[in-house]
Amino acid sequence: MDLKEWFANRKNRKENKEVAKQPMPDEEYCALWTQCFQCREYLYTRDLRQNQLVCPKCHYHFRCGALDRIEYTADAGSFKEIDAEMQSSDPLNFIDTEAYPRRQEEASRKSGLKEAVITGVCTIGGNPCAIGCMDFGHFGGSMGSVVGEKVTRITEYAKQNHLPLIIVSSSGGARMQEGILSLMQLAKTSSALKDFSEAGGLYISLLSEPTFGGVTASFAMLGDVIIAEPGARIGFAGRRVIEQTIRQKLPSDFQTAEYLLKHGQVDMVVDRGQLKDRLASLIAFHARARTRSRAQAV
Amino acid sequence: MDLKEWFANRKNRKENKEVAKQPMPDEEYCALWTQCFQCREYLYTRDLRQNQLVCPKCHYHFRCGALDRIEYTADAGSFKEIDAEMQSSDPLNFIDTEAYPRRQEEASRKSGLKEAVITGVCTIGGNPCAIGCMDFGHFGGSMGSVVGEKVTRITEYAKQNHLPLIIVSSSGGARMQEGILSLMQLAKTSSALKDFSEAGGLYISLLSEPTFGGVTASFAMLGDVIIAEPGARIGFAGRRVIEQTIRQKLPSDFQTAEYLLKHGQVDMVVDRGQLKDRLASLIAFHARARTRSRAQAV
Amino acid sequence: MATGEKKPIPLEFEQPLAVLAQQIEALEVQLNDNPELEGDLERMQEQYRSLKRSLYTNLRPIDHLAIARHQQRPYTRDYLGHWDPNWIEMHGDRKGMDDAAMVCGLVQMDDLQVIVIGTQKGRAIKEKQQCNFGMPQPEGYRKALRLIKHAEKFGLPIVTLIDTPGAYPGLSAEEHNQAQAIAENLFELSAVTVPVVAAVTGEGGSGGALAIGVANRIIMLEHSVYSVISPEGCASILWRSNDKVSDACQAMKMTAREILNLGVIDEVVEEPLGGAHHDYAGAAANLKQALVKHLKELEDLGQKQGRDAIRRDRQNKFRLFGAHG
Amino acid sequence: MATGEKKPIPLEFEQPLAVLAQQIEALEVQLNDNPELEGDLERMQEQYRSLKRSLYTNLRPIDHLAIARHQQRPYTRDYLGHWDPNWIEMHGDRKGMDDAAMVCGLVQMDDLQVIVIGTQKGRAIKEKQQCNFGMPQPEGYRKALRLIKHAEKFGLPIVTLIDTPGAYPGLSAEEHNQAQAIAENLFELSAVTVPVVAAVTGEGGSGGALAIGVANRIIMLEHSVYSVISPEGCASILWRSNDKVSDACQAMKMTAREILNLGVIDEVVEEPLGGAHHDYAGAAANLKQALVKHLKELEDLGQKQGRDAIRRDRQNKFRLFGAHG
Ligand SMILES: [Zn+2]
Ligand SMILES: [Zn+2]
Repeated sequence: MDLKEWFANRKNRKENKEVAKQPMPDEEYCALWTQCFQCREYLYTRDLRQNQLVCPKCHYHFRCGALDRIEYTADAGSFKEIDAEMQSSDPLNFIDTEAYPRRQEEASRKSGLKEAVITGVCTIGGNPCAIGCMDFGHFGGSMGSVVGEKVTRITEYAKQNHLPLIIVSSSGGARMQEGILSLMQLAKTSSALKDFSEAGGLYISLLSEPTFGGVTASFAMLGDVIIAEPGARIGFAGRRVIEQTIRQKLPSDFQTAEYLLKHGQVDMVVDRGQLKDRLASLIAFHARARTRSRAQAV
Repeated sequence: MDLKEWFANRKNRKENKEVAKQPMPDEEYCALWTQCFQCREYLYTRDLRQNQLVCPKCHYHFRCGALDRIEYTADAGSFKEIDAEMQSSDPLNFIDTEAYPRRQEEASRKSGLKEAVITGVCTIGGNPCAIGCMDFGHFGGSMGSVVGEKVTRITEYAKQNHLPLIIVSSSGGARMQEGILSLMQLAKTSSALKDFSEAGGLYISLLSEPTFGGVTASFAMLGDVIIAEPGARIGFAGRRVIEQTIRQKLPSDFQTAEYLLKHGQVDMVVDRGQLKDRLASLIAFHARARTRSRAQAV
Repeated sequence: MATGEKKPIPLEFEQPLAVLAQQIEALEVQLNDNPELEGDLERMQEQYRSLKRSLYTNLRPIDHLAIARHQQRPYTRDYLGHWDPNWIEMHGDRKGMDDAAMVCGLVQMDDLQVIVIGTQKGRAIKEKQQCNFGMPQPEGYRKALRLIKHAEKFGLPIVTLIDTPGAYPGLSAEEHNQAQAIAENLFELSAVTVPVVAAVTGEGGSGGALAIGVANRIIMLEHSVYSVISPEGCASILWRSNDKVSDACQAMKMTAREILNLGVIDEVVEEPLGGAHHDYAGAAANLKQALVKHLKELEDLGQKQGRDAIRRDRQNKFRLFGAHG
Repeated sequence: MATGEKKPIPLEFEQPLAVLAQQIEALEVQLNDNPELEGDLERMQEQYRSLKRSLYTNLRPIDHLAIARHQQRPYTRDYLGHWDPNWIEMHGDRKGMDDAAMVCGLVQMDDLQVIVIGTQKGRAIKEKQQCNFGMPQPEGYRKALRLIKHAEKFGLPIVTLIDTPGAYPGLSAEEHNQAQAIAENLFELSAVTVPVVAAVTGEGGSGGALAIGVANRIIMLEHSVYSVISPEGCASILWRSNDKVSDACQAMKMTAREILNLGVIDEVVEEPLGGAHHDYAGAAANLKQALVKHLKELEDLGQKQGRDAIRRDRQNKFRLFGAHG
């Protein structure tokens, strides 16, 4: 939710001080070479991308955009986007130091996306499913009306078409510029997921770096199966807000995927390299069970 | 579950050391005078009984047997017992230092009861209900097959007759002498309560001094509303077992009704003097709601 | 003029009014000895009333915020005491904690039996701390969920009272999965088949407020606010300045009237002049009247179209929230 | 003779056998140089086999207890590894803890997709401590309940593996309402409409075992035990002596065969000679065969009479437990 904080934290984050001799550039990978955020190694960008944006040296999982995620997760060529054209309006006529529509344009220019989530259908290891992938690179992955609407629609689509649903979260939280309407998206998406769940649908939630605020406090935490990516930071409140509130230092691994696993909040932490197979296994397992149990439904 | 322990604990229990000048007799109230277990005052037994076995000086709630409980709780003359004659058999031919049937006879002679629970129907403040009252004075309130069966039957009776159900627990746990069959009573009673609950029945569980082991770990903790009596000790494992396991001292109010309230385990702690009114209010509240909502049931 | 439990402490923007009130008081003291001052007194009282009216009809968003956060503002326990002195409190999540920041009870409202679930900020210092200043922990939301399920089982309508800066941001709150606790309440509350009416009585702070706010009808007290993030948080992120709280209040459209205009809530409930803390009984009566009206309408809906219609009504309402092209 | 992962450590009552085994080993070493010893060796081996058979057909209850508690006895993770090397573990209660003493996973057993829920004692010292020596905390039972609900939602049969001294008796366990956690599992597990088969693989200790033991079919490994209280606890309470553990074992009728005779369980599953720790693969195969057989019978029941018949079957089974006049 607190984007500024997120950026502040990112700078302070567990830097490998011994290796860190070079000044640190932004995490965005540049044209040819990318410096690893964790081990500070310079990596050939093409190799890094072929390794699904996981550092081959130290295993650091780089942030993964929606299009990259679909490429790494869906069977090649199987993805078909839904609601591709949906765009935000400006219901509050919101202006801070700049008007909201201008900020939206900027966000799109930077990300190449219309909104912070891409939804559609695809197959994973041959298993058809509905999928939504958030992109932190667009407006900090914040959830306004469009993100809420697209997540709701893909959930409804999955329900109508008896498809398993996968949502990959990556978000700073709700989008302030749409005020109370952003907040209502938490309830809208959760309500759609309730209907989906009652219809027996399988929902796998993948939490990726970073997932905070309103997204965590709604659809991201409602998976029948919740998977987190290694090292991803996931939480409700931001680290700084908590430190200010409780006036004590937090554990260094606080709000990491591994910390969440230890505290019973996620089912498993899965390496990006194994993710596709794991998703395929989970979907197939539940689909086979469904076929068997259908025979005895009353 | 651990009766020996219970007796051991009772001796060590928060004695009011300053007042305790007299040697402490057993807690059983004798013919004319009864010494308060907490403030050590000698009380005229008739007065104590008129005050529902609550010390008029220090408010200590004496252990309350099943018949006394019914007298204090049910409308006068309204109680009709069910399954009054049911008695244990000896499925294991259990012998320790004495045979189980002999122990049963002893228990009945001491308590004047056939088993550690009395069940039946009554009205409370004019509200009809099914009720079961355990008696710690009979075989330490232990749950064997008969206690399990009677609790199950009164639950089924309440379901069939659309009555609210009240169970007053007071038990050291499962009865060892019936071995695995005693353990199975935890599941039997819980299963009956599940059916009762699905049928929309209201179950109020009253936890009284003491409630431990298998009774706590089954029907006692399954109330829609859970009430505890002041000062009553309630838990799963006994205090001594826990101290031996974790090798640290426990808080002095550990496993008291008030401690459970603080830890979110009971809805309320209610003085015995207010109990009847509170039960009547709770039953009437839910009954009125049911009448209203019936009109719109689909 | 009826008052709350104690003499209302004036807010900053009320200073002119407070000054005038002091002058009137001084004049009243002199009145016994100088009956000729009665005319002056009446003029000043008229002046006071007119200033007060004008002050409260031209409030800025940040003024509403100040009233919503007023330390004497009535809290959940105050309303419950006025509505039903015999209400029965239900404690605990059954799993280790009784969060004082979330109050739940069985309450008689006119002829309706209702489950009330409300946040509680705490009044005295110690109580404030116990209540985390009205910020519930995951255990508080789970206690609420327990009572939500109780309501569903017994067909009891649910009233929620919202006055919270938000869910508690703490170490154990994160460890115990604050996000999941909120999400699960959204999930479950969306689908109960009993009427749910939510009232924002003070601050409606973000997901921590919404967690008990998924209702068929949402109403707000006149001076209450409801927002996706605190105005302080918004100002610090978007303006990178703590001085821009007033701008943030304005930009976010967080007052009751603005949110009514956005179509998110169903009614703005009038407060006693000066705010609810000037007259607890009056505020409680207004709020109760509005709640009971909505509850009865929803009960009618259930009687005519069945309990599932109540659920659909709520889900349809939230389905429509959002603005997109 | 197949073995477990490591050479089995002999129990006290196995000492004569161990002595004989050592002599055989010594003889084997000499065999190369002295081929004439072959006859002796064969005689001793025959003696060994016959002693072993007689030893294991005349076990006292306390001997079964010793085998059931053997430090090399296969645990839930061992069985899962043998049944489905690709089983997927599901962690956590979603509310703050992942109790290592309770293992849950999605497991393929032959052509069946199954949810397995089992206690885990831990093997190395550190793991033992993490697992509280197989004593789950309330959070462990709540994790199990989460997976029970998952199974119910997706129509997945449930297999439970029970090997626990009991629920953990600790401060935080009581604070987090151990009793309620167990009771809620009994309540919910009694009513799921998917097949549930429980196997006692080691110690079935009291309510902490039953909390995942409310099943349509209950089976026990040959040397496992199941009791309402630990024999040590029973001896100390009834005999007021720690020397009477063997008497307590005998009096409580806690061995698999005795409990079968009491009508509480449905089958005793044979273990490899000497106990499951002599042959993990063999024990896993026997257990799986029995489990799958029961699961398929229950699946048949569901196909013929509907899922509710599976629930009724389980509830009827438990309804009949008890003996009274
Ligand atoms: Zn690296
Ligand atoms: Zn006294």
